[in-house]
Amino acid sequence: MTKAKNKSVNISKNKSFTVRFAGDSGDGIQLVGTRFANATAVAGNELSTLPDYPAEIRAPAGTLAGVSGFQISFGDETVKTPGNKPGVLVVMNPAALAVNLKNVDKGSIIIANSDAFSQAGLEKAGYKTNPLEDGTLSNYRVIAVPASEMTEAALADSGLTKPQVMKCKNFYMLGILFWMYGLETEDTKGWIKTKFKKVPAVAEANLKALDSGYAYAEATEIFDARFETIKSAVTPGKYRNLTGNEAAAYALLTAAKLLKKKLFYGSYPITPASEILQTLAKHRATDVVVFQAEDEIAAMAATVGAAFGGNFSATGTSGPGLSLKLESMGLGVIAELPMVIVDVQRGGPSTGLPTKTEQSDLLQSIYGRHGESPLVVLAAASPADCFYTTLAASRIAVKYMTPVIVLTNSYLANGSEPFRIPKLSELHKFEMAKLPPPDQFKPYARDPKTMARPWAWPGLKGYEHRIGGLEKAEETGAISYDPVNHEKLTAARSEKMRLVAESIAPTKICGKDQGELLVLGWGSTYGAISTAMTEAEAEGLDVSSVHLRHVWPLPPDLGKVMKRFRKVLIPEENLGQLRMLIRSEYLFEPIGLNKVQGQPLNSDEVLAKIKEVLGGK
Amino acid sequence: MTKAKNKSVNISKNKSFTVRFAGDSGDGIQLVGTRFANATAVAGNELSTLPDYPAEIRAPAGTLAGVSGFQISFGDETVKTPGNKPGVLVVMNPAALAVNLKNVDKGSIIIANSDAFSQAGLEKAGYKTNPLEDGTLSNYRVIAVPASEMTEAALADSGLTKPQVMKCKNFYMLGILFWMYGLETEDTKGWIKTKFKKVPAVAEANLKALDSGYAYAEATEIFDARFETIKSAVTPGKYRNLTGNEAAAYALLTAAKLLKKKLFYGSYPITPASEILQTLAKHRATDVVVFQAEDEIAAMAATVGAAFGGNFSATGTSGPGLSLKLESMGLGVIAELPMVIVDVQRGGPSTGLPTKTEQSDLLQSIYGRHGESPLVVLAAASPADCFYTTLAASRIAVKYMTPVIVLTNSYLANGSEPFRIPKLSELHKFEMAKLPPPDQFKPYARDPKTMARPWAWPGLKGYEHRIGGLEKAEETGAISYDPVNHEKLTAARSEKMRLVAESIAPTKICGKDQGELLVLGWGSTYGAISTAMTEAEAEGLDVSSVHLRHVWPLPPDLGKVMKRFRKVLIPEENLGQLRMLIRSEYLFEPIGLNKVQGQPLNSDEVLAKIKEVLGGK
Amino acid sequence: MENTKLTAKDFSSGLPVKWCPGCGDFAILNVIQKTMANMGLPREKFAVISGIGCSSRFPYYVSTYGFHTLHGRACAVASGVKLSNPELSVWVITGDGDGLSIGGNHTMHAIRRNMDLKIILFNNRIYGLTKGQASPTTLPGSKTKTTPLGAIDYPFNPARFAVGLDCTFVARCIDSDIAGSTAVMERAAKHVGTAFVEIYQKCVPFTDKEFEWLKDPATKEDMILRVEHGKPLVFGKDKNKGIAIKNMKAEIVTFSGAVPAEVAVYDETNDEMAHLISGLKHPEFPTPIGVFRAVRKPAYEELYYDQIKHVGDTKEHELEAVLTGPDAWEMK
Amino acid sequence: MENTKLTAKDFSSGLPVKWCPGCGDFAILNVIQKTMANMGLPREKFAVISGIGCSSRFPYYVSTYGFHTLHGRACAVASGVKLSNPELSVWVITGDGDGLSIGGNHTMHAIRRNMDLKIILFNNRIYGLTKGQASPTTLPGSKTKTTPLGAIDYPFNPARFAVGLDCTFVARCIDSDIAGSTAVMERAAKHVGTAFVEIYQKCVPFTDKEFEWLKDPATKEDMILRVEHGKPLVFGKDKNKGIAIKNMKAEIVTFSGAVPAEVAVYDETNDEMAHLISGLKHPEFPTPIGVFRAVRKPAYEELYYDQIKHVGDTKEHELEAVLTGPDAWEMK
Ligand SMILES: Cc1ncc(C[n+]2csc(CCOP(=O)(O)OP(=O)(O)O)c2C)c(N)n1
Ligand SMILES: Cc1ncc(C[n+]2csc(CCOP(=O)(O)OP(=O)(O)O)c2C)c(N)n1
Ligand code: SF4
Ligand code: SF4
Ligand SMILES: [Mg+2]
Ligand SMILES: [Mg+2]
Repeated sequence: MTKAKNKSVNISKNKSFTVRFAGDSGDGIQLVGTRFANATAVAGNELSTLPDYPAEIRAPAGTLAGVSGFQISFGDETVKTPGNKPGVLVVMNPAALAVNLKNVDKGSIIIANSDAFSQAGLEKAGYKTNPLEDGTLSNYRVIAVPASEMTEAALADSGLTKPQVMKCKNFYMLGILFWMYGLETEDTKGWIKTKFKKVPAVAEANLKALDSGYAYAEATEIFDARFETIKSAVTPGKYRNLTGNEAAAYALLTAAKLLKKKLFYGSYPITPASEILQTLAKHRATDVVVFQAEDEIAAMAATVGAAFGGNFSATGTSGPGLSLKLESMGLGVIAELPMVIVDVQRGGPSTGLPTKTEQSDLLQSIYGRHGESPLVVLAAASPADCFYTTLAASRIAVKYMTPVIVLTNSYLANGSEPFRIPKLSELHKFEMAKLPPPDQFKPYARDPKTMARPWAWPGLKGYEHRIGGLEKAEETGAISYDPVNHEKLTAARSEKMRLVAESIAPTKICGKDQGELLVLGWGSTYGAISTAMTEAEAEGLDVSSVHLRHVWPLPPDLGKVMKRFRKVLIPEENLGQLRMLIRSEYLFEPIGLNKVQGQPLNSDEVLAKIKEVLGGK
Repeated sequence: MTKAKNKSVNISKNKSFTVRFAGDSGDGIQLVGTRFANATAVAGNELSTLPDYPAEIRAPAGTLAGVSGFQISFGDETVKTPGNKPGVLVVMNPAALAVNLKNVDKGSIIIANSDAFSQAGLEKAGYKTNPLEDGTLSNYRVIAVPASEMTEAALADSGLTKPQVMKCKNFYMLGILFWMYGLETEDTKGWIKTKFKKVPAVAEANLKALDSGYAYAEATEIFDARFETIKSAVTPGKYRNLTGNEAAAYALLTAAKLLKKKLFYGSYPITPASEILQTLAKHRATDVVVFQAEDEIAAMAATVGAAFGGNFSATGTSGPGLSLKLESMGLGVIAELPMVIVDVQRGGPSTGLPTKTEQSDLLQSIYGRHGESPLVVLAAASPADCFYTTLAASRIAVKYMTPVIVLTNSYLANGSEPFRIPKLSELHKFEMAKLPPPDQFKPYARDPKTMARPWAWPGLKGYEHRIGGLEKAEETGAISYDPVNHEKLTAARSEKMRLVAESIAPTKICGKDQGELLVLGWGSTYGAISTAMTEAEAEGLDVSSVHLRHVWPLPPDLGKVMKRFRKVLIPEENLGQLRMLIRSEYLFEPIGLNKVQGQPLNSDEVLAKIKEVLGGK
Repeated sequence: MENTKLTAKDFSSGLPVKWCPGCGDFAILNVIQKTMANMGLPREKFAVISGIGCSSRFPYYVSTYGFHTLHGRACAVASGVKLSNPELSVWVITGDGDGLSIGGNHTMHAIRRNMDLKIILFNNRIYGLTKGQASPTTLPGSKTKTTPLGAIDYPFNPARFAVGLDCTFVARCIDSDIAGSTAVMERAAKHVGTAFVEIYQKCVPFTDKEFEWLKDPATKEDMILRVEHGKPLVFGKDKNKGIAIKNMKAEIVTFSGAVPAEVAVYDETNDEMAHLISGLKHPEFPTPIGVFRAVRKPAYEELYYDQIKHVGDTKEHELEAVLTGPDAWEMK
Repeated sequence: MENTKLTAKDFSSGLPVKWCPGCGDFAILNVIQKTMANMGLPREKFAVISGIGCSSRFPYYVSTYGFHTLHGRACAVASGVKLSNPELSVWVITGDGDGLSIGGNHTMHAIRRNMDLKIILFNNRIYGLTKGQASPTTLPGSKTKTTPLGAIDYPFNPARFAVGLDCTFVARCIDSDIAGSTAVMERAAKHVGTAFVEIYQKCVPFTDKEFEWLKDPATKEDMILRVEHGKPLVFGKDKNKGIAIKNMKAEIVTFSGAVPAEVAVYDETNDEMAHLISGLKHPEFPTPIGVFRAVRKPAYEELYYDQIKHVGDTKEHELEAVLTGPDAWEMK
């Protein structure tokens, strides 16, 4: 690690740090955020990131609507979320300060590009006077850096135009941050060289900006603080940073490979799920078919078609798209074909808050189809867990011959964390019912252990058969209007769910396995709950937690586990959807912590609620 | 009433009778069934009917697949269902016998057109020998009528062709039935004359066939039994027979008239909801706009558009269509516009059993939309109640500015019962929030008593405003990404549901208001439950019942009511959807009686379950 | 693929066929079974995908793979089948309601992509299965259950609709004209890319008389224009009438003897001619049948697999490289 | 309806307009506001209905009634608005994705019915709002977020699509050509029935260069064919090129001096001409703009209300008669 040598600074050691970069959407915030994240990871930190894009594609430069943010928390293994409030806020312009200040505690550090605090810039942000100078920030440690000017100076001989030069100031700022956290610049330099291979002058300029920022921090008196994290002991191996959407996409690729089948992914773009489609589009191959359909109905119907066609098949969407897919998904249910549906939840109802996060499609996933139309619903807990949850969903889909919904949300989809890259050989093989010989083949003869019907696809000689959306006769799958048969088939579809439930691993309790309070979470609240749990444990509070991947059907031992606690608290980003299921399944009233703000629950809120519940016992 | 005069017969008096007509779909079964129903009604009976169409449009004549049925139960006020098993089965051919025999108790009467029991006819029905003669029916009272031959004889001089003559044999049979039940033929004769006005020869022939059948029964020895019902005391007034689909259609016409608004009905044909569209299509007017859209999505979207346009607006569909409508319905929820969605449930999942009945869209109606997207769900109890439930839904939609779903099903939709025709002046007026003057108008300012926002439609000067599917700011309805605002609006939409719940009339208990067992029903099981209750009461069983029209939100006093009973039994035609809601809302486990056969629950099944539950206490 | 030659019977599933006696669907079933037998492909290489409607019951009667999907979704499901399993011969069976009302979007996008599907649209101008409501091909004025005073919607002309979308193969035929529909079906079967075939189909209970005038031996030759590539557009019992195109408009010319030069010679590769001809309507004009348009353009799945053939199948190490990405690091 | 004359400004809602600087939508907004002002209708008689997309933000900026509905559903919602409230002037604002991909079915059925809607389709050949995925008008080979190796889909040509559906008014214009788009919009505004207007629209971050060649003063006159009813199809900086139609195909003829007779005179009432012209494509041909088709045919809502005008509004006693039906009886 590069060490500061030429001046004396205070080194603060801490288990974790939270930094937020903010600036205009044109300022390259996501880019430097990602590079910073990478550097902290390479230095051996756990980390969690969250980008925060403006809702408009290109809001006017310098306005509040145009502010883009990137937050990262890094440090030891207790880091599970991007952090609540940043200890360091980096702002590239006044609007970024105006938008983010309310989320920064007094006493924190604010690093500002002071050159951007011009009259015009201040006005766009709604400031009458300059907050860097008028006392607004007197309770903060403000570090004003004339980053534009310094970058310009550093790149005087670069031969670049002024706008090109100005685009480099984000790397100047990044250099400062690298110095502050004692991070290596090597990897990022390599990255810059590859990225701008075709325009060497730009590569050169960015490298210089980075070095200049680093040198500036090292040289200047105003930086009196450096930070070092206490590293955690991590499983050795190769790691990368991964967003939830990338993780879901890679899991589908991996599932198909493990199953030795072609992957079919049919989808229609929608925020915040489009990146799954876009990621897979990059990896198209003769065995990776990626189809942008005309709408979500076609995407789902084609996914059903591809499953019938014998591919490992999947689709992805967000709320409005999930609504549209329900009818065709129901065809998947009655046809009993394997497929995975990834729903990246966003703020609802209707178009709602397309870029914001929520957990409000749970009940729709379970009950949204007409008729008795059961399927399996899993939820991912963290960006990297989107990989393992989607993989688990794929295994269930194929083993039980059923559609499986994977719930993530925009918080997980856009957030990132380190992911240990598995070797395919480490991952166990898929289970799939064997096809009997053609003369014994019956389309709806079930394996009693899974209730799965055999999967025979066009092209296989001797297995020609016809299926459809009308109720089908036992075994043969022929159309049947028989009343008792309908009852049997309805029961068979629901028995399949029971068998999936039976196969769920015993519920893992974090903390003591009995006591005063159990925090029961699902999906994206994992990070906030874990962090809160660590703090609660440190304070000696009598609280344990369970986090559900299997949200439907629920794990069969969950009832017993919950009974061992006097109270159960369910934090959710909706009005209480899991709570409703728990009430209905276990006939008691859990306590709810519900936030419906399009924002993730944070660990402070969870901890405060834990204390409130325990205090009030 | 025409009395039998020329021979001595046994007159059986009874509180109610159940008769089933069955024959080939070409035999005019539905027609004579309807005429018979009308005659029983005119004679002052309560009644309930259910047609049973073959699934194929025109299955080959004489085959099992081609059998059409029509069942009617009539008598005193205890008649609430078309009856479980018919006491008299009328069969026009062997296939009709083969299909229906299993549903007839030994000792019942079977009236058969013996002429149809030819070698060819028997073969098509799968009979090797003639069941009228081979002892198969030895435990039944069989009355073999050579109806074809007799009709032919009666119409020898009619000048009609043989096929035309054969088409009259249903009226011959009807004549026999009229005699048996001592019914007047006058009304039906009038009906025949109007119906066949353009072909007097056919009218004449049908009249003659009817009279001949009547005379035959009166004259022949084989008819030794006549039946008389014990009439109930009914509310005086004008009555008609009404199917559930007609009732829903008429309710929408009535609602618009009471509201003094144009009715817009946008729909797409689907079994078993098409008749609502078809009925309204007959009554189009400059203030009744009926729009057959290109699909269910367009139908729902146009319905939302027409509500925005200021019409009283509605749509209707069945399960697969409801799945498709969910996204646009969500727009109705966030736009807070009034509209009614009639869902005529059928057997699911997917295409399922399109002509069969079920109650399995309840949870979809409540939870099927993405995000937190609440609306009101009502369920109709009987064919005529489809009128009052749809009217109630319309009132709520307008008063609270919200979409309301009305659940019926194919059993109610196709079944009929007498309906006392209201004068419009008897029906109370609609409540609707007043529009403030333009300068005080804010699109999302709410009436605190209902949380309704004001309804201002294009054309109104000074109220120009813009709304949409993105989350909206309090009061102004402008786009808002503000977190706290989102939470407030989410709460407001859910508060609206609470206010609807508050307005629900106190729950009516049938029977004692506390005791051992409460039967809790909703929707189409009303008839079966009522009939079972009457019988249970007669047997002195300790059981009461409550029937819900408001299935979401639930009546606020329901919990208290249920607490007064030791056990609660919920009969449903699904796997336990209301039961799930009750568990979740009231934290106890009701007993379920669930039938998922595409067939209505019948009163015997309910009664047996009541006894089982009470016996096992 | 060298099997013993299959016959139409080999393509029957043996299930009792449940259409109304006299329904036009029977004849079409026979023609398609025969066409399939003549394709030289074994049964397992066919997938017959339908929506919902009377016509959509079709797959149950064919002994290949079959999928009776959802109302309107046949083309979308079939696109998934074809892309996932491109060696199959994929047939879409749909109705005027299924394919043009609720399913219009999928039909039009399948055509736009030139997805290699044979889309066979049974046009009986009515919703048969749901018992007689108006469809988007119901003619103005027709009384149906939903149009008691007569339909007011302008109807689609399915073949012209497909031509307007630049479909690479468009044809029209009549259920009862076995020779004509066999010829069309044989060509559709061989076409690579979207083949769209509209079949005028009799529906006994609801549109019994709809196409009678095209079937009545006394009048039909004056009512029908048989379109053939490279042949002049001649019709009439006495082959004495022809279609001339003047100022981009069709005109009927009557002649005796040799066909005059002004009678247009049909060119199935000419978009505008296909558009004009497919638009000819009774009663001003005879009703054209035959192949209206046939051009070869790479099909969607050809373009798809072609674009990535250099990538081939994903090897394990390639997938591992993808998972690793450019930015991984080692932790010890 | 005799108000004091309104101006474009009266049709601005005053809300800050949130498109990217340089977005083509700004110019279109101005043109439409001006067109509305010129219609002589008060603001409350307008309803502007959009789907979802950048373009669909449009209604917020217009001071009339407005409804920003769902992705793809604008035409369907608008059909409900128009039928329920037929005196309104109803404008549909949609994008190439909104109106032709997910919303294709509603667009095509609105056109089929000749519903009196002004459908303004902003064609930027990309999904703008969701940040750059391929749309059904994206040209083959274009690299977008979902087509990293270049698009393989054949694109729709929106104007030709509408012509193919026999839309009664079809036009194309270019965002930056204020005079041209104003002229088109004024005519669309007056049209009764479906008016379909395709606007080539610049999208700064994603398809910045897409229509540059039609805007570059140096080249544009050679690239654009301005179509005008009754005028010969002449183009080129020097007005020395024309379109001739031979054998139902277009050909470019170059001339000097007077326009030769072989150059076709445009007839906006001729279906086939509209079809041919709307199909002309760069680079073989200049890109046509202007009004391609304009014919008058009763609009859906005209037919609807006309068919039932003899019924009028339902009187109370009429409704009571309906409730009673032919078969009622009295009980005492
Ligand atoms: C989502 C949905 N909407 C409506 C229906 C009802 N439905 C079934 S078939 C059909 C129309 C059939 O007409 P067409 O496609 O012309 O086929 P045909 O029966 O005439 O062959 C309709 C409306 C359905 N099954 N699913
Ligand atoms: C049901 C649904 N699917 C997908 C989306 C996401 N989405 C919003 S706008 C859009 C495409 C916009 O493209 P276009 O219609 O061309 O409009 P533009 O932004 O280019 O003006 C998409 C896919 C959505 N909002 N709803
Ligand atoms: S209703 Fe019409 S289309 Fe359907 S089976 Fe009968 S004849 Fe054929
Ligand atoms: S992304 Fe494109 S279409 Fe959207 S506002 Fe920006 S320039 Fe306009
Ligand atoms: Mg049809
Ligand atoms: Mg676009």
